Amino acid sequence: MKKWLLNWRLFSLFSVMALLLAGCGKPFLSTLQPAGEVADMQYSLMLLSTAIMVLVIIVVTIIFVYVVVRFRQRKGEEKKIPKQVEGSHKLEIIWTVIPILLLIILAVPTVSATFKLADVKPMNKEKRNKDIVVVNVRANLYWWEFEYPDYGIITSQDLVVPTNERVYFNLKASDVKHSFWIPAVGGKMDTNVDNKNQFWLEFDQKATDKAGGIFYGKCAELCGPSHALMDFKVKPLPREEFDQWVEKMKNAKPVVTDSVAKEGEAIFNKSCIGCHAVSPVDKRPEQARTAPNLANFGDRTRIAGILEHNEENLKKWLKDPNSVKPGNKMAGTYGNLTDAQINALTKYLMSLKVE
Amino acid sequence: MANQTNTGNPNVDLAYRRKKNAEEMKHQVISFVLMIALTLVAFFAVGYDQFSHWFSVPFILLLAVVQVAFQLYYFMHMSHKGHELPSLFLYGGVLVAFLTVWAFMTVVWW
Amino acid sequence: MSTVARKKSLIWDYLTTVDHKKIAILYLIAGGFFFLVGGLEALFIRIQLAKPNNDFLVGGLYNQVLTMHGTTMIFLAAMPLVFAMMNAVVPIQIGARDVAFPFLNALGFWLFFFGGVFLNLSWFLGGAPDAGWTSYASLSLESPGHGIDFYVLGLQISGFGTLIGGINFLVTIINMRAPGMTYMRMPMFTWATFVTSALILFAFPPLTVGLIFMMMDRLFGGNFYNPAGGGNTIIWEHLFWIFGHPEVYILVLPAFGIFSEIFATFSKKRLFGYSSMVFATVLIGFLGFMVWAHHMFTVGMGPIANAIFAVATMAIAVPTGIKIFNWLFTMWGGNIRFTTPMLYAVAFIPSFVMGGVTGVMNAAAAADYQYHDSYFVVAHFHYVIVGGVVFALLAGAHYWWPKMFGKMLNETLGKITFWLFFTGFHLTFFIQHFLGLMGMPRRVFTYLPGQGFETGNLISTVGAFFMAAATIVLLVNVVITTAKGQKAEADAWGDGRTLEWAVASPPPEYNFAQTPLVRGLDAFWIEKMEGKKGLTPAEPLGDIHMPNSSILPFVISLGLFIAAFGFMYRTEHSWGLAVGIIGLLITLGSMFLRSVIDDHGFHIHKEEVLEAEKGVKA
Amino acid sequence: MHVEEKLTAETFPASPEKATLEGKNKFLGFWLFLGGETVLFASLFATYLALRDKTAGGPSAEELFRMPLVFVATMLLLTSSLTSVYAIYHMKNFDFKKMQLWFGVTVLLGAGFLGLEIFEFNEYVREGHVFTKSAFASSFYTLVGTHGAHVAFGLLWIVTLMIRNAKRGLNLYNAPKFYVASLYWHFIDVVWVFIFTVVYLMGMVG
Repeated sequence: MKKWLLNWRLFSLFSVMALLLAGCGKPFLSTLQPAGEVADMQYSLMLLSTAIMVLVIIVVTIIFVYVVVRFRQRKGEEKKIPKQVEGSHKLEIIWTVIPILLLIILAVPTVSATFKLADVKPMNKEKRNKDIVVVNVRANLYWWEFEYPDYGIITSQDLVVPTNERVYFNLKASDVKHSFWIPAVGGKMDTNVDNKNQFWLEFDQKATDKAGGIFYGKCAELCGPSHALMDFKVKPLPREEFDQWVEKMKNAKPVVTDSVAKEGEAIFNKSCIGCHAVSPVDKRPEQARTAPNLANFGDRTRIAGILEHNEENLKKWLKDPNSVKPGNKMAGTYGNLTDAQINALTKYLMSLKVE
Repeated sequence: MANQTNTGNPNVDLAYRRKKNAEEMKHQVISFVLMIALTLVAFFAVGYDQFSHWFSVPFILLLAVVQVAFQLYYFMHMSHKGHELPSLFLYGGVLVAFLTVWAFMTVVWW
Repeated sequence: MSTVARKKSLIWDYLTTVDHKKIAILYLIAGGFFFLVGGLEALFIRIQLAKPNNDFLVGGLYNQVLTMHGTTMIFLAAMPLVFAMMNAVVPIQIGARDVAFPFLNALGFWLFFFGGVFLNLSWFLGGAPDAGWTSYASLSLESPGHGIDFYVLGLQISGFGTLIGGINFLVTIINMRAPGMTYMRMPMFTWATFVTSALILFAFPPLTVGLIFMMMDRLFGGNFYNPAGGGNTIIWEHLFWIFGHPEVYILVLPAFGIFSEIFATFSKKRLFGYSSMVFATVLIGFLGFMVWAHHMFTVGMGPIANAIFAVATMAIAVPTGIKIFNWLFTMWGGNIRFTTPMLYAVAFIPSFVMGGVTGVMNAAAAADYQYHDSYFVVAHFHYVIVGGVVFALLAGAHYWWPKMFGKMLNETLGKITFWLFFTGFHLTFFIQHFLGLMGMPRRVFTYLPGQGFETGNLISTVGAFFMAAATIVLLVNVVITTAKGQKAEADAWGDGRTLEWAVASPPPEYNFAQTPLVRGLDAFWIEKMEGKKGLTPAEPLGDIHMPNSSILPFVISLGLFIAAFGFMYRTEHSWGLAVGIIGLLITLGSMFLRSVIDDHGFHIHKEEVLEAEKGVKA
Repeated sequence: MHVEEKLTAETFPASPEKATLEGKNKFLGFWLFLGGETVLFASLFATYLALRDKTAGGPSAEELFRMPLVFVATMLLLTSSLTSVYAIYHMKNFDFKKMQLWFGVTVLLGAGFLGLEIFEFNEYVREGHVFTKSAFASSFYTLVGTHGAHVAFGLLWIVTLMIRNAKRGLNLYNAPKFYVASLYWHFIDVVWVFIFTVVYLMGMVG
């Protein structure tokens, strides 16, 4: 018996230590550090359910430990036959009714929160309020497109949103099913191939500052070889800065001065422009937009959504995309480029900035 | 387990049994006639333009259910003794069937 | 025909057997093998995830391993091992000589076996399925190669086997009970088998249909799930989960049944609240069909559907809670012996409660938007399936091993297995709750450094190796026991309560020389308490009717196996269609043979029975 | 007593399908199987209902369906259900010849139904309503075709039983087999009632 208890103790000690080491996760990623109205609501629901459940666990554990210690077979009692008890209606009713009560306590806020989180009426009004920000999210094999239908601009990989207000999303996928998840800011919703899902999120300014200005977004539905690498980043900005950003995006055009970058532009226009647009105002239908919009590539936080944003990584990505993201759709579409060409392309791409 | 075979009571009144069978057969013919009638009504209800489909769809579904009840209880003898478990499991299946159809008609909307 | 004259080679004997005890052994071996395969796949997964940016298994290959791990563990390991226990025990527990349909019993096994082999051959024939065990339609339709075809056809074949097995057990339990074995005297494991079989009966047809649709879409140009042709990918998700949720109970109810037997036996007490246990089992089975959409909260069904399914899901916690407390109170006041099976049973309670409560947390739809498809869910269902089902299978294997093979597994090694497995299990999966909450999605082949996932994943991987070590000890134990194990008594643990402990270990071909008369719950215990050695017979000693063995179940299944290859390669090889048709003809032909050749079985004569019984007593 | 023992009208039990343990098992097992089949067809129906408007530019149900043809097919199948009841009636009266005769009529009617269905499908295909055309087409052919496959299997089954037992007459070994075959045949009819209602009639209503 001693061994048994020791084992338990060691084990719980170990897990507590592990938790301390890990903390509650990173502020830019963890659901345990909620950074907006939605995540807050979900976090309190988590806490409520955890509290109820821990209560259940404690009750069970107390009875369990008592029973296992008290009623174990002792030396010399091997032949003892205990009383054959049939059951007890009183006890059975108790442990039927109490769980029902506990569940009702949990069910009421659950239902209410479920309806609150599904409230997308403001975005679907006939004439929707000009101030409401709506983003069309389109998930593609390993990259994300964010279209702002009210402003006529498109960006990819880095989602820019205003803080401290509800932002509404239309969600869809263009190839296979993905799922749109910004853990710190709120729960996920699937992007289906055959319908449009809608939900809203709110990005808290203080939490944004704490997280270093950027939240991590993830694809949460197995979508192929690079599912694990289908990350995106979220840059929440105060409302004025967001409005400024929108204005800049509306008027952005690639401005190339450097001669190497000019060379890169030529290569780009030959090999890449068929898929990638370099202006945020892309009027083509979405089926034609088969690759990320690169208008603000120079401002991005990551190469291919995952690598640190520097020229070296960009060269690596351009040279052999499959080594970075297996199974991506860019590999093999533009032939072999020499190092010089890649160099030039890199210069050009890094010069694409709106800010 | 053949030795558990029960040949039935040899003293059984054969004539009585035959009469009962014949009587049952009569019921079955009647239910057949009704089934044909119900089918005709269903086809006419659909052919007749005056009915809105808010009426005719539930109506023909009702006719189908009645017809199936005839099949089950008369043709397949579910009204007889010894069909408690078959009924239980058939209705179990019907319950799951109903849930499935209901779900597909309400939750799958796109 | 006498038993002696029918002795053929061991292999032929097992290929043609229709004896439920031998079929149980076949299920145990095949299921055990696939359990090792699935476990190896799990190890590969954990090795890859041990550190960030690892390159042990990258991208598509990782997805294949992940898919096969889930599919193998559910369909090819857990289900057949559950069937092994049912086959070994249930007919004897109800006092029957055999199952209702011995031939179909064998057919069920061979269908499962060939389906499993077919699925696993994908590794050698161009790659395994890679869309997850749930194989969601948009991804599985896009998946190149034949991986998903192997999944679809393999599961279809083994699914038929399971369905047949389910019907067989239902009829067996309804029609074959010994005199006096009323429904409310059936052992809990038999009850669990009964409800499980009913779930199989109603849950597998939707899977069959879903798989047919996917086969049509992938191989015959159908449009069920193809939005371009008007199809709808969500239909697959619904069909899959209408099957998939009951499937969880198909696995876990037998686990509850096994533990109920073990708790009663080693507490030396009758099961506390037997009737409420039966009620809870039936209720869980019933509710199991109402909650499937809780796997789809984030699909976009809308708040009304989400709310309904959330509340329905929470309701299941009530009957499950009843069971937990009944088990605790079965031990209360008992005289608990900590044998290996009992260790698993005792450890199951806190482990399963953990899995159960996180299930309730998942049921809270709004919060589930955070848990869904994250490692939190991975942790949850491993707590339920490993902490519930695998513990039960290990417990059951130790508990009934003497009954199945006539030898006791070594208790010391058994306890070592338990402690390794128990420690490894919690080490692996507890931390995963937190990984999920910290934002780690499920089914990722890697993660980047700096997101806080390193420590948790490393701990998890270490835990997995503990479980692997446990499995190795178990295998050693099996080998040692087989070579020189201690011979088991009929009542191998000395505290047996149900009928299977009244017959020899292993039981004779005909189980009971005389069908017993059952006089109450825990029939054997009642007789023992009255000082009797054996059971009260319900019939005089006589000739015993036995079913003939047959190779046809094997051939029928083989035909489908061949046909599956043919239809899969239909478009790219000219021989494809022909082979497909030949395969179907083999199957239909053997079904035809089965139909036209009369099979009346044979009799074991009274004298032979007497002879055999004397041998046991001596 | 042996199951193959020759029986007379006097010794033949009232419920021959359930007189032996094998018979009882077969009887119950088959009913359970029908419970599962109910769910199988429900899944097919549910999918059809979800997809029936998704014609992807192909012909719609209303343009396609030939009601007179469906009506005749329905009558054939309904009648065959009655004839198989007759067959079982004669089985219970231990009249093997008449049982065979009525099963023969059942088979003919069933074959007629199957022929009409094949003709119907053929017509639809000629009008461009092919399996690969749309989700509607796929779900239509799979639902109605699965039923058709059941009819074909039922025909093969009953014919096999009739031929196999032609010489030896009725006994307690084959009585349960005939009985469950007729149950199967009725179940096919039950499914058809829903098919003509849900697929055809509701297809005409829209």
